[in-house]
Amino acid sequence: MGIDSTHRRFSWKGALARHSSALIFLFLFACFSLLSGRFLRIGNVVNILEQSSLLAVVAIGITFPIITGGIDLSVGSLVALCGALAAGLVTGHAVPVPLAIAMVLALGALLGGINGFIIVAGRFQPFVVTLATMAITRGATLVYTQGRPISGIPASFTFLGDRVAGVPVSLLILLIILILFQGLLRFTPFGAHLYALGGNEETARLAGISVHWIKIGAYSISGGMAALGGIILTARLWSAQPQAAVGLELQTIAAAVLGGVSLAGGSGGLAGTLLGALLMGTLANGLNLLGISSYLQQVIIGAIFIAAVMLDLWTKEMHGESSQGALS
Amino acid sequence: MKSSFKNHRQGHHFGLLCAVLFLAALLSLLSPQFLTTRNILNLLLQSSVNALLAAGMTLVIITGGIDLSVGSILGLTAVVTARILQSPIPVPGAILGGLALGAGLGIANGLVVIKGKIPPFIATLGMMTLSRGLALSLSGGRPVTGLPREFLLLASSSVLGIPTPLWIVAAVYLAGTFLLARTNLGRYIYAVGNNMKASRYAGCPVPTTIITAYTLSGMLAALAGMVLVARLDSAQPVMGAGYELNAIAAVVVGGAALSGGAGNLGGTLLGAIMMAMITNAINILNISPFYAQILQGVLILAALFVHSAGKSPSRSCITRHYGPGRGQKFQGGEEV
Amino acid sequence: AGRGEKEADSTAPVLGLSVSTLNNMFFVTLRDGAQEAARELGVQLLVVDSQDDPTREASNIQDLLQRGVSALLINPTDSDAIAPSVHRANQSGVPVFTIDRGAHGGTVVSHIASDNVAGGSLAAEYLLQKIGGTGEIAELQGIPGTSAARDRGAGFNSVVSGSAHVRLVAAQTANFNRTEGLDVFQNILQAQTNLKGVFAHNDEMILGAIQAAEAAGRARDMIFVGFDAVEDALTAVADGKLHATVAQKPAEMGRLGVITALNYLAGKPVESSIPVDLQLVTAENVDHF
Amino acid sequence: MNFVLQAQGITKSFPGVQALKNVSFSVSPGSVHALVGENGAGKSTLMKIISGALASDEGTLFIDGEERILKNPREAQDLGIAMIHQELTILPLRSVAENIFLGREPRKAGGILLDYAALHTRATDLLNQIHVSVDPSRPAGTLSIAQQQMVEVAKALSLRARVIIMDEPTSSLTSRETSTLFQIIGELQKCGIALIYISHRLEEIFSIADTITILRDGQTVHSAPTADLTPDSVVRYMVGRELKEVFPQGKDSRGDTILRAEHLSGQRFTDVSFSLRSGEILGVAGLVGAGRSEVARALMGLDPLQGGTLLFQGEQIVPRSVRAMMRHGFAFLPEDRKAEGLFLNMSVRDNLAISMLDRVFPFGIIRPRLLLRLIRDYFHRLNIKTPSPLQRIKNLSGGNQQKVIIARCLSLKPRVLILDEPTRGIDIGAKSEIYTIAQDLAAQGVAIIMISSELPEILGISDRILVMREGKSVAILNQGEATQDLIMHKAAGGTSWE
Ligand SMILES: Nc1ncnc2c1ncn2[C@@H]1O[C@H](COP(=O)(O)OP(=O)(O)OP(=O)(O)O)[C@@H](O)[C@H]1O
Ligand SMILES: Nc1ncnc2c1ncn2[C@@H]1O[C@H](COP(=O)(O)OP(=O)(O)OP(=O)(O)O)[C@@H](O)[C@H]1O
Ligand SMILES: O[C@@H]1[C@H](O)[C@H](O)CO[C@H]1O
Ligand SMILES: [Mg+2]
Ligand SMILES: [Mg+2]
Repeated sequence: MGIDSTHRRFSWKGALARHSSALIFLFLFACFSLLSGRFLRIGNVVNILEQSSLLAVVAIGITFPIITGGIDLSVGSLVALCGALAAGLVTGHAVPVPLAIAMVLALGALLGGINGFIIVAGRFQPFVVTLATMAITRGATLVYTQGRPISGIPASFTFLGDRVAGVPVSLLILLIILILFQGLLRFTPFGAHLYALGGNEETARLAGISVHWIKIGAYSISGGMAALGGIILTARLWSAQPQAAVGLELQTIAAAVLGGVSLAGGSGGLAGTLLGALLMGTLANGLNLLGISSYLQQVIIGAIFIAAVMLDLWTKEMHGESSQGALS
Repeated sequence: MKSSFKNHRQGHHFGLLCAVLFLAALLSLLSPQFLTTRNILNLLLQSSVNALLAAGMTLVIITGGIDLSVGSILGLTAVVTARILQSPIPVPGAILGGLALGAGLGIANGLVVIKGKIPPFIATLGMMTLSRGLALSLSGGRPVTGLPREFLLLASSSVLGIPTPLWIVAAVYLAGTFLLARTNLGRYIYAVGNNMKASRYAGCPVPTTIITAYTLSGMLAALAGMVLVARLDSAQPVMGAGYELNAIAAVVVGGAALSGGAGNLGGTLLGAIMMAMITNAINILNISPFYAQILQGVLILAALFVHSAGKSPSRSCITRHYGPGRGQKFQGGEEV
Repeated sequence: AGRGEKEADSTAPVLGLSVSTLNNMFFVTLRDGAQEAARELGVQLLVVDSQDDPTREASNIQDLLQRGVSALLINPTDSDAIAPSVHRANQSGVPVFTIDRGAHGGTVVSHIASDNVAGGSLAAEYLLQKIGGTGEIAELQGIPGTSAARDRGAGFNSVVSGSAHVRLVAAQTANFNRTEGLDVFQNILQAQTNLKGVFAHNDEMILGAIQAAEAAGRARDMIFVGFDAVEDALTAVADGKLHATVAQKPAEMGRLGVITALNYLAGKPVESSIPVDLQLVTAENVDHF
Repeated sequence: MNFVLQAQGITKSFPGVQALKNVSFSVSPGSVHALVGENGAGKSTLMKIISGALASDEGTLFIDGEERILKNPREAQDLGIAMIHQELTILPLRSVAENIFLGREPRKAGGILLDYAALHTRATDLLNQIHVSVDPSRPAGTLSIAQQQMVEVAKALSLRARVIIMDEPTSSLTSRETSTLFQIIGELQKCGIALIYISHRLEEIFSIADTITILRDGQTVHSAPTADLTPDSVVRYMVGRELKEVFPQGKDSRGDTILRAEHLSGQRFTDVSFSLRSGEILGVAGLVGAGRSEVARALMGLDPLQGGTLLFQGEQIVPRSVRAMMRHGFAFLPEDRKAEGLFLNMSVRDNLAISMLDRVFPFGIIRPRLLLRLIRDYFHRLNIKTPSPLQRIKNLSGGNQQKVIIARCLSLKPRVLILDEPTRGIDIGAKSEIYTIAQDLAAQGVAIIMISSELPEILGISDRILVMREGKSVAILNQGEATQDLIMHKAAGGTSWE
């Protein structure tokens, strides 16, 4: 077969396409550093990392359903429910902290798995199913807490929201999660099959991949990471709030998309999602340091968000065309 | 009016209608107050804002898109309309101004989606944040009050014993149904939602169709905002926060598929009414409000099961990228 | 060089104010009061908005600390959730003052607030007295889970439950929101035909409720009591539509916050609890507001 | 005789359609068994059942004489049955190697981790085995269709399949690529692998098949060794009647030149020149990737023209948009019916009417009665078989779907009609109807550009033939002088395909 591979291993356009969010990130970073003397300090950078870590953990989770071509709107509510349950277990029932954490993580994964199960069993739209479970989970949180915050969390729990030797524990958790799931995506059959499923579900099915289990797995991971987010949040706030993380689902989706994860499924990765979360954290932090009014902040964030995604798609397109051109 | 989609979807309507009637019967058994003219009118009135938003949302969803910005557009147009109303400009001018702003924001959404080639979910998510920020900036976070009496008639008057907002809803739904069933644009809306690429190849005016859908959605959000302002005699910058999800829920309960190409307004109206019935029931029966969201979620899931018979949805609108080949996967070496 | 640089070269103290939400008139007024005082006294006041989200609040406060504020004025989203942020401020040696809602943890120099529980009781007492100590009443609750809703509800209910002849027949949430106040009360009216009065956790909701009652032609048979004394509510009291609202004086709170903080920074002694008196605004005294 | 695979009494129905009725079928090792039949005869359905992708309602499968119930494709694969589906199942963003071993990737560390090194070497080995030199780490989406087809073959081989099912593998390949595929089929046969081969191209069937089974309306109507059959008899079995002439002989109806393209260039083509007369059928031949579709797309305003001039009735025009070109009197039948032509969930009526709405209802308001009347006319003219105009088009057979889209083109009352692979995946009966339609249109003065990869049809129907190679027009041949060999010679030029 004559048309051979003039496949290029590296191209600037390609690199740009893969990392356009990194460029935006660097650009913002430079702007803020110039505009505020307090931005580019170790302390502040650690702050940004700490502030973004909750969003990043949940966003890493939600990346999995998005790679399958789905979505999970229930994560915000799950953060609240799991945060409340963790708090309830360690205070009301005096369950040992590690056990409570394990139980809540398992429950989050289970609830996420139920999302996945409903989606595959009914062949329903993930958007709609998780819209419903988002409401149900929030309601369940209110019922469980009776609308009251749960406080009195022991120090053995709150240290998860603290810093150890100046390093935020949540950041360490984030790193561990990142490495773990990056490994899962890149080096295991599950990861390969997840991408296959997102690329073309029918193909994956015909190749004998059990697409249902993979989907359920993806939603379990999303649920589990939401639970972890809830734990981190409760530790950070020393209490669980029934109205915690309202709207977090949209922020996490935004983070993933900013990081170049395609809502069409089949592409994107955790590094991108992390970058997206950091981008959002940096933006909020920088605008705060500049003393921009919160109203204006929303206008700016909305505009930058659209512009960044446009840039990402455009660079990707350039990249796409160049790879096609390489053939002819 | 025979049309293909009606043909295929009558069953859904019937099921939905039965569900509404069943719920109504159940509620009137539980509370004698439910089945009174006054309560029914109230219930319809309470569903009117959501019904208006959901009407626009239905059009957008049929094209295969989604509009997360309706709640914020509602808030922004409410603030702006109220500001105009405070000025010497006459009431009709203010109403037109508000509708024009809603339409303008809708056009912006449509342009970003079709020209910027950004998935609708993302484009309208950005617009949602942006216009809420504008609403807050313009109002300084304060309610805008002291509106002319004539404007308030929009909500407080009634014609033939039926409140004006209900007439507005009726007019919008009749016009919308006509648009979908009996106009070229209606065909194009379904066509674009069914197969975007084929629509281009068949010479449908794809950009116009999509932009029109978002424009109508924005205008209806503005209209809903005005009804709300007239009802409350004030405009608040946070008005409509979170309404987008209610509107989407109404559309979904009404049987439209988020994958696009299917759905109609009759179902959406029933969906909006059903959502309002839940709140109504909770209030009347004095059930703990904590359960409201749970019931709504269960309603959506139940609707899914009801509508699922014989359907196999695949990808939803949120996963869709508009525009020739951009962001899409290529298959067989050619972009698909 | 942007605004960020200014604070560095001036020696005047910089104050940070974290507001629970600027989407609500009440807190906007609180901020305005604080800003006014800051302007008068010639100090810089940096304002951040938590948008009712404790997570964002924690980050915002971190950012304020990063900007090197000399003192923190916090209007918490929640008294429990704010504790770690107060603690962190304590660690960095920045004095903390809480406004409107307290902190259940950390060290606070002074707390400037009116007592929401007391306010709830105040409202209940007025309502019971107006309906003659007997009959059915309703309660419109704030956003479930917020401290204002909890405290006002607690104060209100403690009085109501102590009265044998008054029955609370409906308690529903309308999320501090006027639209929902209208819709929810419309529905309550439908179910409850003998209502003699209603208390709402804020004015927005009571104004919606009045509209519902007027539309149903039952406004005359009922006593309405709100909370906050926002402008619209004061007008309604003056017009005789609203019978009473509990005045919280948010602008005063903001102003006192700034003054107290500056006093403290200047080494003057300050009280650990600075009450901002609550007052019942009725037709008799509305002119004074 | 020993059979590696036997199917007995297979019955399958879909809602409203009985796709298979009591079909039996057997394959012996090392043989090529062809399966033919009209569109919708049930070929793909039968193969999906055999390969575990669908469950049958009734019937039994024997593999190596043992009765088996296949629950999913995986079980079939484990028993040595692999299928290359009609719609290719390549994952464009994944590498060639990953595509080949999808679902069965080599693992290490006790099955927990993927073994990329082994994946790569094993993929290379397989590709070498079938003489394909592509980099296995390359994203499969960047391959040509032909190469992707080879990846599918490699995938089947990687299963150590003993039965490989190919469902219309050549429908998007040109003759060169097809012969490469046949060579490979020959090699597979030598290794004792059985092939089940589905195609609408009878000349292919007769050149490679040992046995032919003919399905009609979900039933086996005949099965015999190839030697006992002739193309005519196969067609007779397929359609259940005598088909006289596949290519109707039209009269020369050519009029004045209506369209002249001079040195056109655009995306993936340069320097394309040709002229077209009204009433003429201009065939366009070339290898896949020669840029024929791109020229068509540019003519319709779907892609920008980057250079050259286009004269329509002597006046220069620039194709800016499909709608503008339609107003000029151009109509276009796209090559990918499902992706570019059909609104699957809409009615036959709406699929047909979509392009004429603006012309028939200039005020934008539809008059349903009038619309229905207009449509019935096309049903009649093109012999479209549908239970009702309100039937969803996805329930029609491929041939009838294609005719609906042709009707859509005709509804534009075109002066220039561009057909891109109008008969792809369509059975012989429907094909011949489409040829007749094209001839009739030409007789009425419509100028037709017909792109096709099937040389017999190009030769049979064209007045002149434009040959393209690597994005350039290389020759224009008159009907008398053109032969398959000549066209292939021009189309392939010096490029080597080995
Ligand atoms: N999933 C399905 N649902 C409903 N009907 C189906 C389905 N798949 C196939 N059919 C119907 O079953 C019949 C047989 O289809 P099949 O695809 O097997 O035909 P085929 O012989 O492969 O045709 P072609 O040559 O066009 O590929 C057709 O009438 C088709 O419409
Ligand atoms: N840069 C490229 N990237 C991917 N595929 C390409 C590229 N260039 C050519 N191809 C191949 O060419 C085919 C389509 O090319 P084109 O449409 O120009 O050919 P054609 O002559 O119209 O062929 P057809 O017979 O399919 O109509 C694709 O299927 C693809 O395999
Ligand atoms: O005190 C405030 C106001 O009453 C406001 O209306 C709602 O939130 C409370 O905390
Ligand atoms: Mg087939
Ligand atoms: Mg082509």
